[in-house]
Amino acid sequence: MGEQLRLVRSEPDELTLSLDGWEGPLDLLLELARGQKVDLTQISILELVEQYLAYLAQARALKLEIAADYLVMAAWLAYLKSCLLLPKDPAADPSPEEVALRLQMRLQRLDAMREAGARLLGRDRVGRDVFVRGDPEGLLLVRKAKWQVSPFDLFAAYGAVKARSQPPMHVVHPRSVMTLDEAIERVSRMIGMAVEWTAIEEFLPRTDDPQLRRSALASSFVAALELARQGRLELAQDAPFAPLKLRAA
Amino acid sequence: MDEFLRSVEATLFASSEPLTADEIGNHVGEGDVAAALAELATRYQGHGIEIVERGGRWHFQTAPDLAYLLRRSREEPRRLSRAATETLAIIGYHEPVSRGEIEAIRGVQISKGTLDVLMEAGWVRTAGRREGPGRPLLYATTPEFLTHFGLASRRDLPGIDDLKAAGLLDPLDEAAMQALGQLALESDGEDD
Amino acid sequence: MDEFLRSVEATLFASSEPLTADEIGNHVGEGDVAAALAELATRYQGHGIEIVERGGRWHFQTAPDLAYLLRRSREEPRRLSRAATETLAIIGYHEPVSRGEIEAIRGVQISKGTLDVLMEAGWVRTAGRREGPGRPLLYATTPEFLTHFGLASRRDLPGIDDLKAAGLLDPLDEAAMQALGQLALESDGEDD
Repeated sequence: MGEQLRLVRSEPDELTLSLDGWEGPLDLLLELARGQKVDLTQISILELVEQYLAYLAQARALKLEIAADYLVMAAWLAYLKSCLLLPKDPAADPSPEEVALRLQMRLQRLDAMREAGARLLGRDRVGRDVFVRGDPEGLLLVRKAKWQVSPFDLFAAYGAVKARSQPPMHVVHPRSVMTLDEAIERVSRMIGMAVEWTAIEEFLPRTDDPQLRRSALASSFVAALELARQGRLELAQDAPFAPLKLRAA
Repeated sequence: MDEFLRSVEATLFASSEPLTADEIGNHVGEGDVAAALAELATRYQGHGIEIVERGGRWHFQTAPDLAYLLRRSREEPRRLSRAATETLAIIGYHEPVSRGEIEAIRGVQISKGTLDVLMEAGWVRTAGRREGPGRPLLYATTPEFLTHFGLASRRDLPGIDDLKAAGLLDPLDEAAMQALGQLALESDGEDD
Repeated sequence: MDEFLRSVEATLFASSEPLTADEIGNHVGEGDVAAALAELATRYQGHGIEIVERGGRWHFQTAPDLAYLLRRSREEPRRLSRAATETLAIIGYHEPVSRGEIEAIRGVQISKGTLDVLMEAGWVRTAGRREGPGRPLLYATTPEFLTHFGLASRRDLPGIDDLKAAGLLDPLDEAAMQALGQLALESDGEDD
């Protein structure tokens, strides 16, 4: 890169002038700036602009193809140059000097990173300058589950199994039921009034408790069968599941 | 440490295979490689690594008595699933017991994995086969089982009456178990 | 040499990759691994091999001054393009950094391949997104980056303190990015 630049300066007619080698306009600017002074903080932006524009003019004269971004930079630099040369406009914000300073800063940044990259590559790199062990045995970490369960968990689990599998133990809670004796007594007492066919439901006690009602129905049915056997009442049903009717015999 | 010794050391270290003294010499140049190797071997005595010769070739290796470090198992606490806990309890109370019997008692099939987990944990072992149809494999608990649960012998397992007294035999429905809290923890670890 | 020191030495030596003190602890058990590593590093001073720390991970490697003996070929392990080298430096010194910021510093667009090469080498990783307009993807370096380039930490990056003091690592100010940034965006030239 530096060689190209020297060629450009010392022998402007050399055809080695090329833009392909530059990584964009900023790269070219940086290279031109380095030609001015070693310390980038001391460069003259105006001079840099001149150099850049001259470089592009040469390239154009040699009919080299110039990528658009180089031309954009050229236009921008030409504008910056004119701003720097014109009488100061106090209203300009940022001022041309400030813009020039920023350009200088950008060149420094790029330069710093370029140098950092070179220093990084020059370090003692693993596999080039320093070497790790050629044939390591290798480490293996096997993860093993440490199963956790407390005695309580164990006993509770067995209790749960037992509770599930043991024949269920029936605890009979006091329930509202009508016993068969009660039903016989009640139906035989009421049948005397039933001259006409009367649905069995009419013989049940009035209740909102569905359990008592089911129990009373079942007991009353059995009571009706018993009383029919004794010849004290008659049973009739028009069809299966049709209402069951009773009347006195 | 002199330069020649350092060179031999580094060469041996970086090599991907054992090297003869001549091969080392090719790398390190002029010098008495054999003497350097002997000197290094002495220096590394008592270290965690050592320099050894096998059939005229030299290499570094980890000290044999520390080989166990290279393959380490780390224990991570994991809660036993409810299925596994129940299976373990059944084996504990009924051993020796076949898989079919465990399933009959649990009322649910058990996966192979459940028994594997219990055997891996070191709490259950196989205990021969029962003479009879199908000769089923039997399972029993191990001494570690007793140790883990703080039992002197299987007779220390709480009896049915003890369980009943502790309220552990009440027919609890799932909701009640969740409310109990203890069992809720296991319910997400169901493995079959 | 005490047993714990030997164990740490053997573990580090046997490992095929750099280890953190915690990882070593998993293998050697109870003990002050950090102190043992410091002690070992001292003992190996002047040897042909040394113990180094890179980003909190430790490994054995040959002494840098013996590179001339061991260098297997003049070829670099991975030939990096100029674009990739600059990009790597920018990420290392500025991380976490977005692609837009890398492009603003370099003044050209970076081709997709450049970052891919660095990620494939294991030196660069994506590091989330920056909250803000466009939520740009961020890039940062990896522990392997530190290992490969022999850096104990990012603070060891060559000249980083001076660059910081000179303000050359400050975030790019918006105005400057706009003033010159459009150049990068308008350029369609590949950079490597």
